[in-house]
Amino acid sequence: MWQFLHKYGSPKIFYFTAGRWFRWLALPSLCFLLIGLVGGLAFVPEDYYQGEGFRIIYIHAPSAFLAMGIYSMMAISAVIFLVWRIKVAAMWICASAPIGAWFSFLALFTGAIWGKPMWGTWWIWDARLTSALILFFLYLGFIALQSAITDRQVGDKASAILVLIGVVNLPIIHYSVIWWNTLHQGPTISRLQKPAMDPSMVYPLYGMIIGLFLFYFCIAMLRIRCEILKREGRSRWVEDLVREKMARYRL
Amino acid sequence: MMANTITNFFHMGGYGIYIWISYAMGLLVIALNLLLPLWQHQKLIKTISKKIQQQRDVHETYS
Amino acid sequence: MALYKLFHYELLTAKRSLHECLYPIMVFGLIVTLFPLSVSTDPKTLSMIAPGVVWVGVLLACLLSMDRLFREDWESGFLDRMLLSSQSLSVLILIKLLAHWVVLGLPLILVAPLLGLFLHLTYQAELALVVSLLLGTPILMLIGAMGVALTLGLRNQGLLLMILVIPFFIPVLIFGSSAVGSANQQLSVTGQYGFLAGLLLLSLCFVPWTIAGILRIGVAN
Amino acid sequence: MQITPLNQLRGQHLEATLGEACIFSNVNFNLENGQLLQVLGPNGAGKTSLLRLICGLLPPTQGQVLWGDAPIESQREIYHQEMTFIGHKAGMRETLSAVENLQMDCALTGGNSEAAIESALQQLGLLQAATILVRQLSAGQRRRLALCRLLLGTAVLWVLDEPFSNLDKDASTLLHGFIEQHVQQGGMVILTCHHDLDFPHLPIEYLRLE
Repeated sequence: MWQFLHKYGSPKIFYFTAGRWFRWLALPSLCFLLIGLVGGLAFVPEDYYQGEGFRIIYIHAPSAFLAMGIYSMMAISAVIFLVWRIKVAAMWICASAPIGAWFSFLALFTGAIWGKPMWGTWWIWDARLTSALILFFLYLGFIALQSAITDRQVGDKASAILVLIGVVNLPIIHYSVIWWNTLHQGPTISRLQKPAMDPSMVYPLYGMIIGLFLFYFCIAMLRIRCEILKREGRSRWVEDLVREKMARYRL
Repeated sequence: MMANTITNFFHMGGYGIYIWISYAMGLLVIALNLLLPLWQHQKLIKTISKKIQQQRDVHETYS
Repeated sequence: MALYKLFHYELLTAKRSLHECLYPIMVFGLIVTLFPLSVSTDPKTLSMIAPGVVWVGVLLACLLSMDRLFREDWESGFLDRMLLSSQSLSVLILIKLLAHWVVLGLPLILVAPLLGLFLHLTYQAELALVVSLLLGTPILMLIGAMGVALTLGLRNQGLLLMILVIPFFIPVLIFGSSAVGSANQQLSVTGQYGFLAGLLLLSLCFVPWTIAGILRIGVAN
Repeated sequence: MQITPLNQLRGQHLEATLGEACIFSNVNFNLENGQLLQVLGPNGAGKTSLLRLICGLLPPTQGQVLWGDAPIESQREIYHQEMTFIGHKAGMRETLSAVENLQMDCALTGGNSEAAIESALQQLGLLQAATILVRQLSAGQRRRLALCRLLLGTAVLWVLDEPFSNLDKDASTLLHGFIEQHVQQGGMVILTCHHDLDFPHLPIEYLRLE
């Protein structure tokens, strides 16, 4: 396992493997997304309570789930980076942060839109929506620190530690928000919980979740390639690569 | 028959506007996330190649 | 013995510039006086929003006073001596935070009941306010100190500190203000105290060690 | 000042980067008791970073610093007990007086003796300025106060970053004497300096950074 980590750990090799993984994962993620989207929109019968409006769940729930998943993956790679000093793990963290921010924004946006037809207001202080909002601020805070520290060496370690602090605090925030919600909201059934769905409604949901996770991996690969170019801009192999690209481009 | 299934598909029992806005935002986020890194990758390649170009010119003028 | 002397000198340094420890109180007072002016002055609504107002005031006052924690030591080079002392770094940081809490946290807690009167808090609520602040402000200061260590020496450190740290204040704010709120309505508050005490213990044992780790990675260069 | 038996400080192919630029790489040195190491190099060659790296303030991107035979990261408390670092900045609290600052230094390094502080201040001629706040001291006096710390501890290794900067005539001769005495008694000194030092009967090693 050790050589494997270090072999892939060097940015030079990882640049090309990332390209291969992107090409390899792009197709499956596209078809899973299609299954989820088309299934959710066309083939699933309408919900008894909410009519057609519930179809927004096929965008809202997977993206909220993905935002949470990305943060925990960032925490895992932060541990890998701090313990084994693998530079690619640091690049993985700062590559996946913007993606996580985008998808938690999407979860908030669709959650708000879903509120309008169902409860008549654009924003409801529901437990899951509020913790999604706080997760969004965590992502923004992370990106702010990441871009504020110019020294790459210190910046990576500081952001890895910030991710670990965040991951320790996330469950605390999540459960205190749920506790706070039951205090103020009273025992209304929170429609945003995944409502009990019969199997025919569920398969597009899983399709979307798997599709989005695969999509996240593809985009993380792309962003890591940009990170590697940004950081290794001066090294020899990058110049050769660019020279070769320039030559081919001129042809 | 075909026509009204299309219209009610878009009408979505009165909630059409909300569903399509959220799906449109979903597709927008996915497209943006796909295009931004590709565009940034090209930009990085261009800046590095411009830098190599300058180094080559400087090298030629002096040697 | 050496640790006690260190604590003594920390307090002495703060005593030499004692007027600085009034700033958080003034900020806290100003924030609290804003709300009756902007929301409404009738006692019922005021006492309803009072817990949140007081707690947000304390939270912001603590955050604004955190900036001073490592700044002089970092600029004067004293932080390097702390890093190179043969005492363990997390104990030194704990002492520094304790001194910082005593100098800046306690005055806030003493002033809070007075400002609670502005917002028509009942007697039990004032008591609950003091107890929840006694448990809550150390947590705020510990988490704030982590943010300060992460953003040491960066440009516009104050703003960055707020962006990083306020999400982590939310559990403390929730349980603190609900403690005062339910005391205001004569409900039992032991649950909220329990949670705040638990958070305090959790952060007391993890945060100094984390701050030592953060300072060790060369943030201060 | 009792000198513990055979200490050894070794640096093995050290490399440090600040931001993107790699300041120096593959730097090796070896220092034993009774030796003086002078780090030479133009401005910006990374002399200060090397000293900070040796003290453990700056983590190296490659290589390691060994005290005895273990890296310094694994024996921080022991290593810092044996070492004193005086950087560019005096590292004194502005709102404390000279004596209080030195007492705080004793608290930090574990030693505590009033007599040592008295004699240190006296030797460096700061006795009459002992109770004034550091804020009101001149830059030279602050430098002298920083140098007092050398006399307080029982550290074997002195790491001095341009100790002779803004010191007046007799302060530099004083410092000159302290260093000579320390090295002759088996201590170890690493320092950076712009003008070349004349220690006639001391073995000086030079470490050049391009």
